[in-house]
Amino acid sequence: MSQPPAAPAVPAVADSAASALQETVRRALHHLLRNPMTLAGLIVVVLLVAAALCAPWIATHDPLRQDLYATLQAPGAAHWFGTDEYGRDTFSRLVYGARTTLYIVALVTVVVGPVGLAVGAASGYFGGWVDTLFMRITDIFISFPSLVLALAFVAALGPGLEHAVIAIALTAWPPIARLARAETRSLRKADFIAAVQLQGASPMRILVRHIAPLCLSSVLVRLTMNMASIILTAAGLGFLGLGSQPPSPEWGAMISAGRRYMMECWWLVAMPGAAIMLVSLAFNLLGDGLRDIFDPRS
Amino acid sequence: TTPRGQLVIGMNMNNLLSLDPAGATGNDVLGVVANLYDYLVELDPHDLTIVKPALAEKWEIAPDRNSLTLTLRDGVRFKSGRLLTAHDAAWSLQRVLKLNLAMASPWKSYGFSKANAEQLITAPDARTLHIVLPEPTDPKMVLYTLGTSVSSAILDRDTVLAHQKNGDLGAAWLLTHAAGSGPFTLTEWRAKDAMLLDRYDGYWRGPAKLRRVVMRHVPESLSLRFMIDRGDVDLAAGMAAPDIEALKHVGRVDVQPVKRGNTYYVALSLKDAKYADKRVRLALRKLIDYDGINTAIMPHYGVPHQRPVMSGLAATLPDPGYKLDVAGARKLLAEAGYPNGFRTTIRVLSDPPMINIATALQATLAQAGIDASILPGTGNQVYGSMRDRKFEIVVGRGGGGVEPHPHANLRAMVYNPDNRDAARLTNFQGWRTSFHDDDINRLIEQAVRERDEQKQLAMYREVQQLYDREVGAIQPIAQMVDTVVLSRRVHGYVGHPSATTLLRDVYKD
Amino acid sequence: MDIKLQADDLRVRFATRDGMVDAVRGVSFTLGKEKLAIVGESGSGKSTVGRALLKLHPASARIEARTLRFGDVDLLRADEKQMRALRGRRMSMIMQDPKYSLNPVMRVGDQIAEAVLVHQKVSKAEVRERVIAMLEKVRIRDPQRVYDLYPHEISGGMGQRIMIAMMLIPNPEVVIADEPTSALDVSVRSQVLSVLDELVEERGLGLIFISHDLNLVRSFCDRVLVMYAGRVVETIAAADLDRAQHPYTRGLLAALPDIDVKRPVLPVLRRDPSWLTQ
Amino acid sequence: MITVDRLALSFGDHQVLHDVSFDVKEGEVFGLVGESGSGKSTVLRCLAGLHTHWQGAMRIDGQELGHRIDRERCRLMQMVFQDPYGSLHPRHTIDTALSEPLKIHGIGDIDDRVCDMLVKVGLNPSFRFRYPHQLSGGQRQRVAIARALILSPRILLLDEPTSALDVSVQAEILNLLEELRLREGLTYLLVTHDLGVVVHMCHRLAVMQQGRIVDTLDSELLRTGGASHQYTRSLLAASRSYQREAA
Amino acid sequence: MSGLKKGAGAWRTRLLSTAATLLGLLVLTFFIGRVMPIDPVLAIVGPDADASTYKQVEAQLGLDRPMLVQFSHYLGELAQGNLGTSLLTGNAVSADIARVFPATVELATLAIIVGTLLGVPLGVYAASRRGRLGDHVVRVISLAGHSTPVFWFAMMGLLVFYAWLGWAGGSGRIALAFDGAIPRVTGLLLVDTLLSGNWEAFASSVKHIVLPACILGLHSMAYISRMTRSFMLAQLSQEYILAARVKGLSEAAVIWRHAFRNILVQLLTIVALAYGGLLEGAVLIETVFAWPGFGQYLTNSLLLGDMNSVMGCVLLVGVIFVTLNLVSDALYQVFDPRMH
Ligand SMILES: Nc1ncnc2c1ncn2[C@@H]1O[C@H](COP(=O)(O)OP(=O)(O)OP(=O)(O)O)[C@@H](O)[C@H]1O
Ligand SMILES: Nc1ncnc2c1ncn2[C@@H]1O[C@H](COP(=O)(O)OP(=O)(O)OP(=O)(O)O)[C@@H](O)[C@H]1O
Ligand SMILES: [Mg+2]
Ligand SMILES: [Mg+2]
Repeated sequence: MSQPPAAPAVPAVADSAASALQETVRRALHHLLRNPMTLAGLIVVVLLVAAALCAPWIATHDPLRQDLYATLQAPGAAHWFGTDEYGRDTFSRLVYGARTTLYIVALVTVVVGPVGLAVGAASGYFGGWVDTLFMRITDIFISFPSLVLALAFVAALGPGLEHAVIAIALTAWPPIARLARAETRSLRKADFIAAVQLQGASPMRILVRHIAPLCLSSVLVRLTMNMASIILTAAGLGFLGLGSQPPSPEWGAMISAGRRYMMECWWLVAMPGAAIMLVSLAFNLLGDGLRDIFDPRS
Repeated sequence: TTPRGQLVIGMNMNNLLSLDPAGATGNDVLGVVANLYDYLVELDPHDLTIVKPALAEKWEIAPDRNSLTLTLRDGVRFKSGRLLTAHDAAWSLQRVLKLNLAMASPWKSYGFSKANAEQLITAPDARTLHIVLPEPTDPKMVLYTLGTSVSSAILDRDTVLAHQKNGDLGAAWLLTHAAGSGPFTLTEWRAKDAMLLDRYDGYWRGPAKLRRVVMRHVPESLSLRFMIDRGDVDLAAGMAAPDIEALKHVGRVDVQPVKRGNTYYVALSLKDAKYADKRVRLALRKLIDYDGINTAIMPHYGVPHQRPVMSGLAATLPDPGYKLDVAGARKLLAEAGYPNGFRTTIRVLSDPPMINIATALQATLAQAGIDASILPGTGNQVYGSMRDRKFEIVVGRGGGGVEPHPHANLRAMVYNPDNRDAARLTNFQGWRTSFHDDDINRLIEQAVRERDEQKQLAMYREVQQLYDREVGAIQPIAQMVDTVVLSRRVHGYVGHPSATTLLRDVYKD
Repeated sequence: MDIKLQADDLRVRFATRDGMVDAVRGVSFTLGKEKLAIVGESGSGKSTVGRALLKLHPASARIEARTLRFGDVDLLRADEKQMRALRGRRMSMIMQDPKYSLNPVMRVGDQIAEAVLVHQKVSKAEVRERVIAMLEKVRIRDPQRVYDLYPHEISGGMGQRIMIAMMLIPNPEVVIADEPTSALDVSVRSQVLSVLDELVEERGLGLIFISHDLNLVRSFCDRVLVMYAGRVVETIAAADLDRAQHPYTRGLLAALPDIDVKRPVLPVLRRDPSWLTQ
Repeated sequence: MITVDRLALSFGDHQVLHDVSFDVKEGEVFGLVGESGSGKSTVLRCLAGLHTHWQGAMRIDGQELGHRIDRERCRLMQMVFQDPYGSLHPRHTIDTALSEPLKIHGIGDIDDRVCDMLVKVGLNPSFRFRYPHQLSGGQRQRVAIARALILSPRILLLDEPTSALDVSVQAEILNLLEELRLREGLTYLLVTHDLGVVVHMCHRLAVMQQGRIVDTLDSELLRTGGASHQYTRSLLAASRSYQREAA
Repeated sequence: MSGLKKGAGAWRTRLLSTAATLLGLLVLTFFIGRVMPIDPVLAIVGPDADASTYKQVEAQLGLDRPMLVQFSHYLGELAQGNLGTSLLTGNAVSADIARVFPATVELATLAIIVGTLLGVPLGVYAASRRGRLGDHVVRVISLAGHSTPVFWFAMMGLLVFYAWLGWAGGSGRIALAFDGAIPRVTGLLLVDTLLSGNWEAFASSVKHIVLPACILGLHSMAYISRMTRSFMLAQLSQEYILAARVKGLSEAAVIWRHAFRNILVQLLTIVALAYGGLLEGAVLIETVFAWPGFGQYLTNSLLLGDMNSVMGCVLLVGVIFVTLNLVSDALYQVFDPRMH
């Protein structure tokens, strides 16, 4: 039995504010079930979160515990993924590294999302000199060699993961701002924006309550897709000695330290490398999926 | 594979900045300058205390030990074709002091200055160089400096002055050019890319065996390893330990370690109230896993060593045998009022092995409850903070040691004649760490003036014991080893502990 | 009357996020040399029928029918290659909005020429000549100039005429026009319609005219299929529309505000669930 | 009630409105017809305050209108847009859409007012927490009308409120508008290109062509064939039905 | 007439805003240089210098003067086309950049060609098979390419193609034997070796550039194919695609002649920006392959606090991006009839 198409195309829903949310969740779930790739992405991300939360129970060793007399051991029963140059257990470090990775992801999202959104939306909505000014600033940040900015920032604030991530964020917001601006410019002309203007809403209110939520989905999608390169940039800064500080088990730093041994001890690079790849793959797949969920056109 | 007459050297050339003998810092430049210029004397690479004639045929220390007279050999010509005279030599040394750049510092430590340079360093005739010492010191030291320091290279005065700009004594030009009499000429230098040295056929010792020396910038150790493995590079310097280790088992290449006078150390700042307490310093001394670090990290970078004076000198005491002793350290910390440890920071260069030592140290500190965070940085940042006396712990490398004399180490690492901030004795690690002990200072000053060798030896030994007892701010862990990997086609390469490795006798199959 | 197109019990289903949607549920009709209108409210499946005939549906669509013939071709069995040979050449479709249906970065003349070149090997000069002749036929002034214009440089009415030229130049036997005038002004609308009308007259092709404008259909077409919820509820000669039997058709007619009659309140369509099944 | 006097507007070099003038009496439905691009919507947008760079004068009850939207104007005059799919925020529930104006103007008693309004436009209050995509086009247009009316304005500007809708739904909306007008004593300014709708709804109308008003007449005249202006007659002819000779 | 005037006005605004962007860049860089705790004086005098040497060098470099004085001095020099000298190497910054930049240009150009030639067809293919196996395969490949650390690729490439197979040249731009033998004309070794007519040298430089360029290219391929895919998807859902199908066009013609032509300009913009990114320097690749390029130069200068060099580099990058922006606008003007 199928619904006739012309009959009022309103699915039967229980009528309450909560059910509106329920409906969104239901649609997302539905989409997930039909898209194994998105589902796979989600599973990996969930696993990542789980690993981060339950690290102490999953890890087989203390990730910081050194044993300078048992360094660079190949994977085996005692150390599933071998040990590093300090004799630390790679598997446990990988598990704890999930926390760092998640932290990077969260921090960048928290910084880049709002900044990019605010600059882009304001620029697109007000136009005129606000737009000119903001876009010039964005241009400056875009044409600034990202490494210079990151290096300078890390150099100014001192090395450390937070600073590296903030530095990355500083170089990551301009594309987001441009995206938000483009989106806002097309929304600005929309009738529903004209309608709230006619109701006397202040520009601030329109930006925050009407425009930002609509840009949010594409911004989020874009952010998810950028996650891979953000994790890798963090690794790249680690490569230059500017990322996370030892002994923190950050995957990128693990790779960059492990690369010195990679010819003899493949696991030192392969394991965190695979982890980064898996997670960024997952974020990308999830991002693709989110785009499909959020974008009614597809 | 590389051509026969050429020696191809792969190395990280990031630290090769200035070639000016008056201002060039760093180890890498020593190897270049030694082959572009001549020195008055040379130190035997097998036994540094043996001083051998070079531009100077002979030398004489005045009986009152207050002056040196060197007699220069005749017929040496610069690449410009000019004859090298004692006037060039005197001018070269005066120039260093007049410019007062980085390399003036050994000379200033002997009491020379911009103002007295012309009176004290003189060339009475074309073949005689007369150096009067402004303060009593051990003239041997000065001789060593003449044989090792970049600042002692002899320049072609006229050529340099021809390139002078705004009275800079050719400083700008010499950054990237050379005007000497050494076995090789600088043909091309592309910073951080490649440097070509070509044989100087008019070299007074006879032309070098190699037609050309090519240095190539290969910053990544693994790439260098592949290159030497394939024979595209004859000699690789500054490789990472794992790659050297791997190459040890390759038939075509040899691994040649050269001990240097520098040490890897852990330095504490006594400005910090915690480390002003001797017990805490002692606790930290017990919290270094000397054996573990030397087994797991140091191979190819250094050999175990725990004294402020470099090993191999007559004055050096045997290692005191410090060991990791967490329980002992905890007890000391408790006594000092830190039963639960404290928080601190470790500043360190982000390169191996320094960062590795710091990481290992961090782990052992944690065992005693000390929560240390590591702040990696460039040399500039790490040593900059040290110069400003703004640090808690630094893991670093240094300590004089170019001249094979205990004084060189002690001056750099221990001596601190004025501990006030305003003194800004930034060239002394003693001042940087705010470690100040009158007895030690006095002994160091006396020792270098002492004429009796046995007495001098005894004094230097006493300094080391005092330093041990007073728990000095700097705790050496290992003495630096510079390991080069070279192809078996290369013969006659003798790595110099003072980094002034000479290539004139090197040849290839 | 020779039958060009025959559909019997045509059904189209879409697989969507929310399960299967029946868009067309058993539509049967034949088309000869005539102007057949399909009318009905939005979402009743008019366009879906049109596209099904050309098999232009997305992968998510399932088309079933007892018969679906186009002349001698069994459309149900035709593979993509056969369909390509058919499309444009023998059966073609005029789309609703010229603004979106023309490739924005191609000269309109070239787009028309392409329709010829897909099916025939003709020299460039000859194609151009034919295109210009066709443009003249759809009453475009100065066709030489218009040939080289880009879609954004022409007005909506012109665009729609170009669309018509493009779809008629290979001389198809059947043309499906999906709301060809709804994006146009009333004044331009009649011009476009008359061009279409003339061509149908002249070439004797079968036209399926999809629209929701009953007034228009009444005067323009010969026969009307009235669709409701994916089914044909009534088939009627256009002239007899006023005498329509089905309450849905009548309701639609009644709800139309009329220029000539002023009514205080417009009668509103009351949907009867039984329409879905009858 | 509404007086528009020599209204002119340009976008860049392109002048869109030329000296547009007309009056609308209280309680009247005034139609604005014309072909696409003739400037009908632009006139409405100027009145509403969505364009600010117009010249000329506009008065409501003799009161001069400023160039910017202010609170007072919002409560006096509201607008309903052509496309019901674009005029509701896709992520806001009906409830959010309807209560927002009340919140902005600091009017209390939100729940009751929203429910009353829904009933007034013929929607079941159970629709309150639905999202626009869960509504049909006709239902959305009802919501849009409800939103326009919730601040109790005296004037509604209607920009082709039914042209995106089916005939059957159009009838419902037109009936609703008429009913509301009578009940609340509203004044309408209605833009459309469907002369049928004009005749059905309007008392008087103005015909626009290329940014100018070319004819103003009683809608009765239109029905009875009394339109005299050439352009008006051609519009009328084109919209009656298709005649081959007409083209 | 008025169109012309308007055009000139638009250009003036453009130039002004470009200049503003560049000035902003300089101000920011200058400020960063000052707040950065990297001391160029220290880099020059070394770790063991005493205070008097330090003070003297600081004064010589003018670093003891107020910041505003320093900056206006820099601008003054810049106005005369002088980028200053690198504090550390003593070379003119412009000469340094002229030396390192061509190396990067060469690498980046080859890389972007590889990336585009692979990425665009893959992206188009994926879009045309949306949701099917081919799409997923391309997506996973490109994502994997994007999420693998580039230095890992580089090292593995060196190991396999240089150390084991010997197909590729090792580090550097050319075999050492040719060092100094090729007269420098353009700085692009591929061109210079050709000009010199030395075929062996040319072969050697090709051998050296292929591997790093391919690895960089693979990396940008990932990005380009993703963007191509999404642009194509947007086009393929347009009505005019349906119209093209109605005409009976083959799928290939629909995709390439219709959809692809519509994404061309967007794609060029993306490729141009990716190219700009590559020109900005692929530090990691340059380090692994000892490629004496711009990225390494910039990084080193920065780490040593050599702000004259850094400013010069930043200015160059700024100019590149501004130019790319202008070029991509111009591309729209040329290729998109709607912009005429
Ligand atoms: N690709 C598709 N996927 C899912 N459902 C579809 C698709 N295309 C059409 N439909 C559904 O099929 C039904 C009929 O759509 P169709 O476009 O044929 O209607 P229509 O009569 O042409 O309406 P309109 O007058 O609005 O053009 C609608 O309910 C629509 O939602
Ligand atoms: N924001 C704007 N910028 C530039 N031109 C505009 C703008 N808004 C409208 N126009 C132009 O003004 C003219 C009148 O537009 P308007 O929307 O008022 O026409 P309309 O009569 O409502 O047409 P339709 O029936 O198509 O809605 C058109 O030529 C349009 O292109
Ligand atoms: Mg349709
Ligand atoms: Mg309008």
